[in-house]
Formats: sequence, C-alpha cells, structure tokens
Amino acid sequence: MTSEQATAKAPAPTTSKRGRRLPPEVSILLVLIGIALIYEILGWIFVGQSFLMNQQRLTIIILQVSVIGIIAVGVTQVIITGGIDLSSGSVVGMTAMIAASFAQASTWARPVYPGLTDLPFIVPLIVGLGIGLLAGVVNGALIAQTKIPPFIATLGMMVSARGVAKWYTKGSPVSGLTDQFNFIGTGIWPVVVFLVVAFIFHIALRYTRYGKFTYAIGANVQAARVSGINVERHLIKVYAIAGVLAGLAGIVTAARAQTAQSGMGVTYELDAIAAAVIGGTSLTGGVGRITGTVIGAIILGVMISGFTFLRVDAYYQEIIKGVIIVAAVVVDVYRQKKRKV
Amino acid sequence: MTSEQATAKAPAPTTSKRGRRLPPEVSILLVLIGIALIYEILGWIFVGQSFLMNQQRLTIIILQVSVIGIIAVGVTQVIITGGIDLSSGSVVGMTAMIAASFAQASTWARPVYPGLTDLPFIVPLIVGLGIGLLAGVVNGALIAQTKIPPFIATLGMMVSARGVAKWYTKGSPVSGLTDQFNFIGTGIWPVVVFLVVAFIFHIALRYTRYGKFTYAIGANVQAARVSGINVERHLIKVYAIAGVLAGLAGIVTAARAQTAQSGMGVTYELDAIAAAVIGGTSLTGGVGRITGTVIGAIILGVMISGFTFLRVDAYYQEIIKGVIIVAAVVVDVYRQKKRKV
Amino acid sequence: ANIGVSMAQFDDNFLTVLRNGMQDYAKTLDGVTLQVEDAQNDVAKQQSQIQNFIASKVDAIIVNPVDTDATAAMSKLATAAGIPLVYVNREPVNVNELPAKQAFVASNEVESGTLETKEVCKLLKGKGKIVVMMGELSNQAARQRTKDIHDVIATDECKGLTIVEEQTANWSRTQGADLMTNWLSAGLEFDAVISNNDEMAIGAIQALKAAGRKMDSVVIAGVDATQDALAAMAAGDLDVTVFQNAAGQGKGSVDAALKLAKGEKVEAKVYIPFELVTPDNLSKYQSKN
Amino acid sequence: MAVSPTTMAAVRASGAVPKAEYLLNVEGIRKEFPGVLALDDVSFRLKRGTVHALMGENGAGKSTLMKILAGIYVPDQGEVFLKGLSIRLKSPLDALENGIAMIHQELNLMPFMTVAENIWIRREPKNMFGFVDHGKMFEMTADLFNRLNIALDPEAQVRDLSVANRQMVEIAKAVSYESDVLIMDEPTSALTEREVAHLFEIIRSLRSQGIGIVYITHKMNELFEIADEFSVFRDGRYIGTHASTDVTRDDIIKMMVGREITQMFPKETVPIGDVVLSVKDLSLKNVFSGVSFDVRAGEILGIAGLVGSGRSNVAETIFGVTPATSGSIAINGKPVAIASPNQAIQHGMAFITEDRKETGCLLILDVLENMQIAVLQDRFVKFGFVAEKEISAACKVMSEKLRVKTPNLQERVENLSGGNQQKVLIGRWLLTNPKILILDEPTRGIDVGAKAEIHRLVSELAKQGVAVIMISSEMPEVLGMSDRIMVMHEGRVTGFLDREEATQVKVMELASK
Ligand SMILES: Nc1ncnc2c1ncn2[C@@H]1O[C@H](COP(=O)(O)OP(=O)(O)OP(=O)(O)O)[C@@H](O)[C@H]1O
Ligand SMILES: Nc1ncnc2c1ncn2[C@@H]1O[C@H](COP(=O)(O)OP(=O)(O)OP(=O)(O)O)[C@@H](O)[C@H]1O
Ligand SMILES: [Mg+2]
Ligand SMILES: [Mg+2]
Repeated sequence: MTSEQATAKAPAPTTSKRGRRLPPEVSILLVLIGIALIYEILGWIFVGQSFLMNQQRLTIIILQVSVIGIIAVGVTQVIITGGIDLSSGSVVGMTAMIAASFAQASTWARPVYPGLTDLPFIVPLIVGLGIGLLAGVVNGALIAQTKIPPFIATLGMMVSARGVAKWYTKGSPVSGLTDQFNFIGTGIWPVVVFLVVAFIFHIALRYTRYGKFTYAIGANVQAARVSGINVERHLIKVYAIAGVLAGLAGIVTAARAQTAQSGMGVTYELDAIAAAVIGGTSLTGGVGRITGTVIGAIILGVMISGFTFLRVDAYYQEIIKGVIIVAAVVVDVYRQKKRKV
Repeated sequence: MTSEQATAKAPAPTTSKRGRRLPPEVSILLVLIGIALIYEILGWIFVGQSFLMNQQRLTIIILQVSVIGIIAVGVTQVIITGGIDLSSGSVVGMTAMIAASFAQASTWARPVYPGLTDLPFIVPLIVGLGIGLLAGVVNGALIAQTKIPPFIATLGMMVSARGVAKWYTKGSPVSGLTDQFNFIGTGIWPVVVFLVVAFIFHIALRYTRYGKFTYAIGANVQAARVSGINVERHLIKVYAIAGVLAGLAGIVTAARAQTAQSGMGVTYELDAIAAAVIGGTSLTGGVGRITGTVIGAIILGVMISGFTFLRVDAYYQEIIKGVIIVAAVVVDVYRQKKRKV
Repeated sequence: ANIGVSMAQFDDNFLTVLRNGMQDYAKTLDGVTLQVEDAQNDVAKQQSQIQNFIASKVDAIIVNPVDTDATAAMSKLATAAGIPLVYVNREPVNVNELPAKQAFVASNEVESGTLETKEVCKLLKGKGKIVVMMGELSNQAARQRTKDIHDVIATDECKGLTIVEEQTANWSRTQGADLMTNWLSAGLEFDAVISNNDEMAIGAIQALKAAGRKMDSVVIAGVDATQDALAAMAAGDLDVTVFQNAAGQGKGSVDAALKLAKGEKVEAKVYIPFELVTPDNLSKYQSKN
Repeated sequence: MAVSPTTMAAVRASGAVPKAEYLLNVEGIRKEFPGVLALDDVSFRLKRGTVHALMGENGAGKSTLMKILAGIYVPDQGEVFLKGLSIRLKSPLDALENGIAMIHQELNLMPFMTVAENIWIRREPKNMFGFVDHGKMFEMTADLFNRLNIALDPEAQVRDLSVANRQMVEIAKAVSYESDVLIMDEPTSALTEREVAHLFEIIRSLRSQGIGIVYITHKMNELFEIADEFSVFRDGRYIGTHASTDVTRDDIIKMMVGREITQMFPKETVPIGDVVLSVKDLSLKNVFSGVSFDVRAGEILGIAGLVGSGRSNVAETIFGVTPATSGSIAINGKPVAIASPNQAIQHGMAFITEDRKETGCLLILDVLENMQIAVLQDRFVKFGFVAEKEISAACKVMSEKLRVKTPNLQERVENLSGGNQQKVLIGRWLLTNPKILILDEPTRGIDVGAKAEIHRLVSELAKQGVAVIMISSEMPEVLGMSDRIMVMHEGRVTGFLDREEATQVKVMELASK
C-alpha cells in the first residue's frame, strides 16, 4: 500500500510570495483612471477647468451610458458563455416602440391604441420586459436547439426586431407618454436602474450556480455538458436574461426621450460589446465580470464627455473614439500579460 | 513484452467505408435553389411573372451584391483564421471618399483637389487599394502583435475609418467623377470584378501555401505555431488582403454611384459576414470556402430582388430578411449534421 | 399603375410623414399600387432598388434620393429602361438637365436652415451666443442646414451672433440631451440653441429643464414641425421650427409619376416651400404633419 | 557566444554537421511561471543514436524542458547546446529548422484538414506553377505510412480519426521532419499495446539511423523495453541519469518520488453485491451493437479492446452523451431512459472521459471551479447560491487526497501539468459520491505514485459498494484492477474473463477476434 506515504511534503509552493492575483478589473480601473486624469490635465491646460470636479459632469458621464450599460450587463453574460448578442440594439428599439404604445397619455392627440391610454406604469413595464424576454428566448432557443452560431441567430434577430420596430407604427414615433412612464427616465433614475441591474447580476454570476454554469459553458461546452449541465436550457436562460435587459433598456430609453422611435438603439449592441470587452470579458468565453463591464461602460462615457469638454471637433471625435477603444483593450491586455509573466 | 505483436498486419484504413464527403457547398447550393424556386412559384401565383426567366433580374441579383461579395471574399479568409472583420463597411466608405477625390473631372465645379483633376483611372485605383491595404495592415498588426481580439481591433477601425470618411471632406460627397473611373461601376463590370476576385482567392485558398496556413491557423493556432508557421506574419497578410478587397469594393461602390459619400458601406460588414456564414464558413475558424461565400452572397441578392418582385411590404422585408438569414443557416447546419451521421 | 418608390430612410420622422402621405393618397386612387422600399441611407442600395424596379417593369419610379449627387446615375438607368422617374423632397444635382419623362417635386433645403436662423436672429435682436446641434455628419440636410446657419450669421443684420459650440447629436433626442448636459457641465453660456431638427432640440429642452434653466431665458429652434415639436411649442419650450409640407410633397410626386406614366407632360420642377412656425401661427399647423 | 538559429540551420542544411560528444545538451536551465518554479538549474544530455527516457512525477517539469527545446518557451536562464554549439531557439520554426522535432503531450492537429495536410503543413510540395501539389502530397504521405507501417488514409480528415489514430498521425508527422533529435512527450498514453509495439519498431529503426530520441513516459515497462538511458526529474530539479540496464523498477520509482512504493495495484477483494447497472443489447447505429453486461455493487468491470473497438462509445452512450439508438439500461433493476449526462448524474453515475482537453477540463477556469462543477447539480447549493466555504473545503480535501500539485485552488487548470489535470477531473467526479463510476483511461498520463493512489481510491470506492466500469488500454492495469474483464472488438463484445482466468494472452485473443 502506498497511502502511508501521502504525508510526503507537497512541493514547496513558490507562490506564496506573490499571493493571490489581483482581480482583473483592477487593471481596467487603472485605464479608466488614466483616461480621466489625461482629460483632467488637458482640461486645465486647454480649457482652464477641472474635468472631474464637476457634479453635473460626473452624473452625465454615467447617465449617458446607463442604457448601454444595462444592455452590456446582459451581453456580458452572453459573451461569457462564448456567444454574442448582436440583437440588443434592435430589441431596444422594438421594446421602446411597443412598450411606449401602452404608455401614452390620453391628452395626446394620436395614441396608437386609443382605447388604452393612461395605463399604470406596470403595464408598459411588463409589456416591454415581456417583448425583450420573447426576443431573448427566441435567440437562445435557436442557438441551443439548432446549433447555429450565436452571431447568426442574433444577427437575424437584429434585422427582424428592427423591422418590427419600423412596422409597428409604420415608422411614426410614439409620443405623448404618461409622466408615470417618463419618470424612470428622469434625473439619475437610469443610473440607478443600471447600477441595480449590475449589482444583481454581479452577485448572480459570482455566487450562484447560475453563474458557475455560465462560466463553465463558456470555458468548455462539451465538458460542461458531460459534467451534467443542461447546456441547452442554460443558454436559453442566459439569452433570455439578455433579452429582458435589452427590453428594460428600451423602456428606459423611451422614458428618457419621452418618446419612442423606430431607430432607437441603433448600434447600441456594438457599444455594449465594446463596454464588456474593454472591461475584460473575453470573446472566446469563460472570462468576464460585471464590475469590469461597468467600468468599461464608464470609460465610454468619460470619453464622450471628455470630447465635449475639450471641444474636440465633431469630425475628429469618431476617429479618436475608435483609437481609444482599441488602446484601452491593448493597455489592458498588455498589463495582464505583464502581471502574468 | 508486446513487440511480437508488431507484425500483426495493420488494420485496413477505417475511413474508406465512409467515402469522400460531398463538398459542403452542395448543401448551401440546394438552399439557394430552394429559395429561388419558392420565389418562382410564388411569382406565378401572385404576380403572374417568372422570377428567374428575366435577364435583367438575373443581372441585378448578382450586381446588387457584388460589392458585398467582394468584401465577403476577404472577410471569409479572415473568418477562416478564426477572426472577424467588422471594419470592412467603414473601409468601403473611407476608400470611396479618398479614391473618388482623385478621380474628379475638371468639369466639376467643386473638386477636392482642384489641381488634381482628370487623372487616369490608375491613380484613384492605387490610392483606393493603398488605403484599404493600410487599414488592413493596421487591423492585422494590432491583432497579431498586441493579441487583442479581432472583434475589438476591427471595431475600432470601423469607428475610426467612418470618422475619416466623414472628416475627409467634412461630410460633403465627392462627385463629378471621370467617365474612366465610373466605367468600373457600369453594366456588369462590378459582377466581373467580384467573380474574378472570388476566383483568385478560391484558388489561393485551395491550392497555395497561403491557403493551407490560413486554414491551419483557424483550425488550431497552437498546432500551426508548433508546425513552424509564423502566425503573426500570416495574420497580417490575411487582414491586409481583406483590407485591399474592402478598398476595391469602395472604388466599385463609388464608380457605381458615380459619387462618393461618407455614409457608403454602412452595415456592409454584417451582410458580408452573413454571406460567408450562410455559405458555410464557420465563425470558430478553420472551415469555409469562397464558392460557398459566393453562393451566400447570391442568396442575399435573390432575397432582396425577390422581395421587390413579390411586392413585399418594406416593413415586412426586414422582418423576413432576418428570418431567412437564420433559416438558411439552420437548414445548412441541419443538412450537414444529417449527412454526417 | 404600379409605382416603385425608394425612400432614403424609413426611420426619419419627416420622411415617414411624406411616405404615409404618398401611401394614403395612392389608396384614394383606383388601380394605383405603390411598392415602397427603404434604402436605409445607402446610395448603392437605392440604386439597386431602382434596378429591381426596372426588372419588375414598374410603370414609374419615385426616388427620395439618399445623396443628391448620385442622381445622375439613376436618371441614366431609368432613361435606358424607358421608365418615368420622379425625385421627391431633395433636389437632384442634375435638376437642370433632367431627361424627358423625369421630374422632381422638392423643397429647397436652403430655406429651412435660413428661415430657422433668421427667426432666432430676430428673437435675439441680432446679438447673442448660439450653440448648434448638427444631425448625422454624413447627411446632406445636416450639412446644408448647418451651412445655412453660418450664412445667416454672416449677414449684416445677424453679425452680432456668435457660434460658441457646434457638435453632432446624430438627429437623436437622447444624444441631444446628453450633448446639452455635457455643454452645461462645461459651464457653457449661450442664448440660443439652433438644432438641425426638432428631435435634438427637444432633447436639449429636456436637458435644460433638468438642469433648472428657465425656458424663457433661451431660444430653442428646430426644423420639421413634428407633432412632438408642436406640442413642445404649445408648452412654451420650443420657440422656432420650420414646417415642410410632407404630405403635399408626397401627393405631388405621385401625381407627377402617374401623369408621366400615362405619357402626359408635367412641369419638370415643382418647389414646395418651407414655412416658418412660431407660437403665433402654431394653431395653423397642429392638425398637419 | 550563441550561434543564431538561422546560421545553425544553414550549417545543418549544408550537411556539415559538427561533431560533438552530445547531440544536444542543456545546462543550468531555469524556468519560472507565475507562482511556479517549473525548472531549477536543470541539465540534460542526449547522445546520438540513443533513446533517452525522461522520468518524473506529474509536474516535475519534463514537458516544460522539452518545450524549451522545441522553441516554445524561452528559458529564464541557462544554455542550450546543439552539437556542441550554444544556440538560442526563439520559435518552433527555429527548432524545426535545426533538426529538433517534437510530439506534444496534448494532440496538436488541425481537425478540419486531411491527414496529409496535417503532416506536411508548411512543407507542402509545389508543382511547377507554385501551387500545392495534392497528388504528390498524398503520395508522400502514403510512402511515409508505408515506411512506418501505418494504415491510415492520407485523405481522411483528422476529425474523423480516433484519438489513437490521431496520435499515430502526430508520430508520422514528427518522423517526417527527418530531424536529428526527436522528442516524444508521452506518445503512448492514448495507444493500446499493439500500437505501442508498432511505435517501438519505428523508434528502433530511427535509433539505428543515429537519431537521438527523448522519450517521456509514465509507463515503467516501456522504459526497460526501449530506453538506453534515463534521467529523472523531481520538482523541477534534475536528480540523475543512469543506463536503463543498471537499475530496477523500484530504484527508479524511488528516484522519482523520493520514497518507496511497494505495491502497484492494491486491488482488495471485496464482497460483490447486487446488480447495479444492467445493460441489454445496447446499440449505437454504425458504431457498436448488441452490448450487454451487468455490473454489481463493489465490482470493478474492466473493458479491454484494441483502439477503436468502441469502448469509449459504449461508455458515452451509457452516460447519455450520445444516447443509444436501441437497447435498454436498468439501474438497480429499474429500467431507465438516459438521454443526457444530466440524467445520468441524477441516477448516481459519474464518468471520467478519455479526452481531458476536449471533454474534461475547463482549461481557463481554476482548480476549484473545475472540481466543483459536477457536484453543484445537487449539493452545496442553497436557494441557487453556492456554499462557497463548504465547497472550497471539500475541494481542498479532495485535492490533497489526490496530491494535486498546484500552488492553490485558484490556479488555472491549463497551467497544471497533464497528470495533475487528470487528477482534478477524478476529484470532480469523486465529489459527487457516485453509485456507478465509469472511468475511461483513468490513469492516462499519470505518474506511478499518483496512479497507485488512484487505484487505491477506486478500490476503496468499490469496497464501499460502488459499481465501477474501467476502460483501460494498459494491460497491467486492466488485469490488476478488474474483477471481471469484458473484451470488445469492432463494436461487439467478444467475451468476458474472470479475474482468475484473465491473462494478457487471453485478452489479446478476444480483442482481435
Ligand atoms: N504555462 C504555464 N503557466 C504556469 N505554470 C505552468 C505552465 N506550464 C507548466 N506549468 C507548471 O510547471 C510545472 C511543470 O509542468 P510540466 O508540464 O513540465 O510537468 P510534467 O513533468 O510534464 O508533468 P506530467 O507528467 O504531468 O506531464 C507544473 O507545476 C505546472 O503546473
Ligand atoms: N466523432 C466520431 N466521428 C466518426 N467516427 C468516430 C467518432 N468517434 C469515434 N469514432 C469511431 O468509432 C470507433 C470506436 O471509437 P472509440 O473511441 O469508442 O474506441 P475505443 O475502443 O475507446 O478506442 P480508443 O482507445 O481510441 O478510445 C472508432 O473506429 C472511431 O474511429
Ligand atoms: Mg508533461
Ligand atoms: Mg477510448
């Protein structure tokens, strides 16, 4: 028998001196701080103002990306499973239109459903979340059951949902929404919604079985299946959540604008994916955190506000935006690599 | 020990009984034929016309996707390496603008470079291809050298290149192009360019080392590397080719419209990716053929022409388009699976 | 008759009114069907749509050009196929050399920004700081309207106006609101907001209100006279907008197309003017558009 | 002064190979990964025309050293001498051009390409127009296979091949480089005895051509059969080099683990209980058919057979990975329908798959996450929340029991050595307290000490009444551990042997019937 030998000392762990790794968000947080400081310095030089010490600006930085952020929380989970969701921007548009049509005030001259005005907020809320859920479930079911690539399934949904948004009122905007409905879009409420959603799914990903399974599927779907995970059912769940969050984002968008338009949310999916990836989520699956995504979204927000603050010419903004997205990820990849070796 | 067994005659190759596989394009070709026949039948029922027996329609079917097709040939190669190129649509816009600015006729009232009018076609051609090449090399170098995900590198390029397109003339279109330049966009010339490009890269992928490396990297980058392939250098090549083809597509687009506009090519990248994937290219890399991509592009073209032919309401067109993209891939995946077992 | 229509964009509020005007009008006519396509702001797509119409042998084509510089190629295609062509809403670059069987029903885009800015100038008594919200930079109307603003403040009466900021909010209300908030947070001071469209102007109003700014201390101007804009004007928030008779343009273009299809003669150029809307004449427009 | 790889390659190409005492030697190599000192002042010398075995426990640093020689890792310190000249290998290409080829521990093939394309990648023959000459390439492959006596279709796609056949492709590929140094990192871990014998033929013939071969294995008998010399590593340190004729098995084990291991297969005889799993006429279309057997509580049923005989497929089907096309499965007498692994787990099954990279490890996740994933199905979860403390404690105990060599449970599994990855997977399934345990090549790539430990654990589980099915291509393992052996050949069961009557010859007879 050999077991008596089991006491043989384990290999000297040379690791202890390094201790635990820093969570990967630290690296991206440093990028965020770096960008903010650059703006701060440039601000003093060129505008003679502080970038950061301005209550209003700190609010708008997050406010303007809160809708993107809400989507990005769902998209992050999808990406962790190794998938992608291109449909979220269009689902925003579709749910905005449909939810808003149940939120019109009777004072408005041309409601979509003349019989259904002045409904309590809960009605458009449920309608919007329901539409988002439906879109998500369709995405998830297509991907899980037919095994087509998520890129294609959600690309199809992206095209179709945008079509639904335009078809719903033949392109006319849906306006004259009730104050109750608009409330969720006023002040910092969108920020609150964003952060609450982020918190819930941060917990869900880190401390629940749902989260563990999500990472496992992204890391190795075959191994996950053999380990007893019902991969199909789980994927439907994840895409459904992403859909519901896109629905929520649609409601917030409509409430913020106090109108719904069929073009709402165009290219939001790309910003959301960018926020997730800048925040350290890996497009090959298995890696990513909501905290990172929140920071990623804030980086996008800082960037936009910074442009206006520094009065960057509109024609240069886009050029620079592309460069910053790439640079943020490059710096992050580089820092992570350096820490590793 | 066991070596005496070594003489046992080697077993007959187990694979032969399975026979050669049919090339995967056959399956997608059937999808194309299926869609065309459905339109043909619906045409006789609802419009009282033939869909296919119409010279003009057969031309426009391919003509309208030839620009998408040119891009898709490059994108297919990128996807085979396991990457993705989101920048191609924007590169089309950028090269269209810049190339066109070197193709203005002196008769035009507001040339971008008043000193440089009536240049021979070769000048804008070289400029356009050069701009595309530059964009592609930047993409490839970012991906190969900094190891950031292709999605992000090309997303950055997508945003920046669109910015350049708008900035270049502060958004004004570039018009009054020489007949020499416009020639490439007239008649079926765009189709010819598309098919020539497709043929060249079909050969390159199947019969050259360039092609073998491309597949090898996509199938297993680790294996490619240990086999001595310089993965970095090869990736730069592949993205450079995709960039050059996007540049070519930009020139053809401008020539077709006889003007260049900064919004040209928006969302073409998605259509190109859809064409590649419908044609059987796998987004996980290692699998794909140009012939499939050509068929995929034609499926998109048939779909668009069919909508107009059947007088499908524009509101429904998008909804249906999304469904068809998904359905085409579902049918293909399903057929491939069935054949395998 | 079967008419093919290619619209530059479906998700544009103004063009939606135009499109609906066209379709509503066609419904009242016997035997007229419209096949309306969405070019999604893509010149090439629009060109392909025209070619698809030609392949389907429609009786006439109506085009709302994505890019008015690209119309020469389109005119050529239609002429070659012998199908009548009508441009609507945006003036084609080849307006003066339109071939036979082609016409256009459009408004002169130069007017909209000019009317808007002149009114602002008047309200500010020729003196003050303005911020400009631009539409999508690749869009022709955005460029034209922005240029109009510059042209007006270059005139003698309005020399006292200065542009302190000029940025894009991509036609969008939320981006307009975000842009305004960003300006406010930078401590920008201004007396008027001149926006390329009503949506962004409304966004600006929302942001200004959220920041507690009194709406009578600032002049807000947009273009389009959409329902939302008229409501905002009725509420005393929006000061200036510009009405363009979308339904009228739609109807006019269908009429022209039908006449051309029957081989009748039509006037090659039909201008439908922009009209200034202020709180004074607001009631006249509330039932339109 | 180090010679540049290109210079060396040019010298090699010219045929003017410098004479030196050693074909290859490394001195004072040190390589550190974050948290792990993988190699510490290691030296190693390879002579021409010899087979030099590398021995050591899992995680001793064998693969790391070989990857340095193959140009994949750059050492932190130390020097590599090729034919006496110091050289810096900066890429796999450098190594290949300088005559060092390697068969990697993990398979490294392109699944969607043909066998021929895999072998000749980067060296494809071209025709006069510069295009790849596929006909010639297939011919070259056929020649190579002829020479090596391998029966594979050069035009087959690699993804259609079994693991064993893929391994043979890897071997052929490495040989095709006609290198001076051939490194084989556990080439036989996926092979059955017949292919092993075949491989040894190849090795002997290469050795006689003066090629130096580094051979890594955990199989002791292979060492004595094929190796001329061997070196032992322990915990990243070089322990010593000896001629393989000089020592006994126990000596080597002592050198490897620093202690003595007396009994290799500690199978205890335990009372056999009732039938737990009963399989009747199980078939999977075109793969296997008519498989029937029972497994009782406390029994270890070994499944033997040649590569491709369908053993793994049977296990996968029982576990619901590829549901059966006909036949029935009963557990404790009750017929059950198992359509997915999820259902199999609910019936108390556990399945350690043969391909740890494909269907086992969550490579980018850490040890803890890898170990806990299966047990979370029904335990350690309250209201959807994972009981972090309890599960960590359970995993810690398990990893210590299995002697997993890892800095901590937060280490990514991809950073563990192959054998330690296998241990993590075994831990994953033992945590679920299975009633029926299916093991497919459970000790593949595992060192002697750990192997004994795993055998002891399996035996222990059987004693507690677990029904065990163990597929193994290692004859001593099957013979030593099984109460009964089922032998398969080409998708059919060819016979059963009781422990007492089973011998290697009888098994082989049935396996090739
Ligand atoms: N890329 C890596 N990053 C971090 N640690 C690593 C890496 N590769 C190997 N290690 C560590 O280095 C040590 C030596 O690993 P190596 O793979 O060389 O072992 P081995 O002797 O080949 O073991 P086995 O017999 O199990 O294959 C192990 O502790 C392993 O965890
Ligand atoms: N995915 C697959 N596609 C095609 N053929 C397969 C596939 N998986 C297995 N096979 C074939 O099925 C047969 C049985 O394979 P299986 O892996 O069950 O055999 P085994 O006895 O376990 O041998 P091994 O030691 O290789 O695992 C082999 O001929 C193999 O080539
Ligand atoms: Mg190893
Ligand atoms: Mg097996």
